[in-house]
Amino acid sequence: MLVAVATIRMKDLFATIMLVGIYGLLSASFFVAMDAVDVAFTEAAVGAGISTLLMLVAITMTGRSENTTRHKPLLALVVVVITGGLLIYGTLDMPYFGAKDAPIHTHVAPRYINDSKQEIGVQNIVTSVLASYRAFDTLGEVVVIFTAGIGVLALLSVAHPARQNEKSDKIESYNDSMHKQHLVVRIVAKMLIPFILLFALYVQFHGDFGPGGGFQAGVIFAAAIILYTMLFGINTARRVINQSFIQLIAATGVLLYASVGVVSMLNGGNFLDYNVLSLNPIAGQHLGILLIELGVGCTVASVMTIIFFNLADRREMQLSIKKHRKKDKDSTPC
Amino acid sequence: MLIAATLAIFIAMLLAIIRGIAGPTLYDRILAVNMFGTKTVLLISLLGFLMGRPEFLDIAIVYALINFISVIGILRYSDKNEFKHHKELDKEP
Amino acid sequence: MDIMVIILSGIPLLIGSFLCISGSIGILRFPDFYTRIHAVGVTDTLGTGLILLSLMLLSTDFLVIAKLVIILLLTLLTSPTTSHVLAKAAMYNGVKPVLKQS
Amino acid sequence: MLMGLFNDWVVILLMMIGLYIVIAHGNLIKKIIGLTIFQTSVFIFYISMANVEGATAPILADKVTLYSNPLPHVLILTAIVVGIATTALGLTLVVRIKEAYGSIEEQDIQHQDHLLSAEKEKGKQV
Repeated sequence: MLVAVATIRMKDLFATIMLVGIYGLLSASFFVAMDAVDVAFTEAAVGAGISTLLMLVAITMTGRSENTTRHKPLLALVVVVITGGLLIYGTLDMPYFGAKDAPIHTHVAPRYINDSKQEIGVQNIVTSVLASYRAFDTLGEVVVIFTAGIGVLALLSVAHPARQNEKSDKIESYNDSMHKQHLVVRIVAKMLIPFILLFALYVQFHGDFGPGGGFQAGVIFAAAIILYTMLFGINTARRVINQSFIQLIAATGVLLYASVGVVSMLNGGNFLDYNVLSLNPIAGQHLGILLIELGVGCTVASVMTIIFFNLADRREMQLSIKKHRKKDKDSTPC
Repeated sequence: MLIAATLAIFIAMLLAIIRGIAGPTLYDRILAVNMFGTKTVLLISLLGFLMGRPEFLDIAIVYALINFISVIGILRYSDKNEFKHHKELDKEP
Repeated sequence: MDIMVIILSGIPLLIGSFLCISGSIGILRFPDFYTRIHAVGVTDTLGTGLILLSLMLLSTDFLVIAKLVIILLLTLLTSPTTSHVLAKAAMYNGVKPVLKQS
Repeated sequence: MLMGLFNDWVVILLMMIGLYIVIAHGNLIKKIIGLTIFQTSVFIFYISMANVEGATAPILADKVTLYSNPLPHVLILTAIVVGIATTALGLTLVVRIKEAYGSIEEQDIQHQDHLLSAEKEKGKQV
């Protein structure tokens, strides 16, 4: 089923990225077939949408063709084949696919499946494990995402020249945003964006009962903002959503997450132990999970937006620099 | 009946992949991706019905949305004019 | 009653799957981009609509029907839009249709 | 009954493809794509481990008693989002490299580095 995409070795990077998009869709439907609904949700939003877009923006900046030279393909092939052979030899000891008595199903999983109803009271076991049993782990993941956002910011942020020549900038953004040529898309997108935002909120708060939660909601939210940015130009989007505001929200998400833990410590429990947040342990768990998912959603959405904004900004800057250079070149000969 | 429909969609997806790999122009590939996304939406809703848990339609909604966004994005960042622009500029010393 | 529902839902399901397959054969066999976009755009929208309709007939829960309606509306909204944009972009960037040789 | 291991083999195949791209291709973006494929193969490995025959998704319902294992789902869920964040970081690095060197081919970059260090050596000798 998945071998079909084994041919991602084209020379044209653009075609490769199309294939990566198809690949994301395929693996997400594989996850649905494997009953991993939450994972499929995330992969749908991330693998098919955001990662394809980010790679595209990067490619518009770096050029799309690839050199034909491959260094030492034979050596690489030998290394890869040896590794694969060893791994296949290793799989011979693995439990068969779908076996009920595999070691992975006998340690903590039964506890999660059987007791989470009484202990947490949330229908979706994935959410309860994510936000309650393994909350500390998830805090680490959120911090990693936050750090990646900071890294992108440090590497790419442009010291806005836009402030000085606001007017010419406006004209450029007007030209840039496909104003005249794509009327249909813009109107359809205008209809869709509020719906997408609403749906993201639904996913955020529905995570207790069905597939969903902070990570997915954050990504969908960011996707809506990205759609807006693509259609109306980066400068318009920046006027709507301020950069420092997003940075504030990203930090607030992480802080919210951590402070829930601190509050539960102050109330006499362990770090991130929600039972003490309220008189009734189940209500406390609900409150804690809600707050934490909110923090996760804020951080993920704003970090994705930051990454996209900075990439798009950088691209805009390169384009304008090139335009200026071209103008200079044109003007010097005559 | 549902199984037959699922199989049909599966075949359609395979054909779309072939077009996506072989497509002579860029737009053929984008078309293939778009069609693939639509088929995936259908496949997921059918799978949900087959497994008897139709709550999974949320995922199909996300797909429909994300598919639209990514196709628009691909078109937005692949306008050939820009590439031409790049190439001209790259030729200049 | 039950068998009625099954038959009623089966008809659009089968037509829808037939349309999907024919559309994908179209994307493979047609000679140039614009005919391909025709094959995909038309059959995809109609096939999706029919299959979702039959699923609606099969389901009993109100929430499920509501979600199916949402998906249907979304596809009806987005699929023609993407076809339109694709065709426009292709035309703009000089992909020529294959005309009849005379 | 070796069909039971088919999933693992597909995973290994994907992994090999990813590794080959990372090693053999000079283009940095291609390398990142290779890393993504590698990553996805690990995801698929985890998820197919979590599957139990005849089970449904881990959302509690009344009639269902057999669920697939929720723990790998949690791990992979977070790993996907972290993965896209790190991929974005890698892409930004590539963009900066392109700005600094004017190329994203590994050989060109190394060549330029060699030239630079040779020039420095010369400067020291003088």
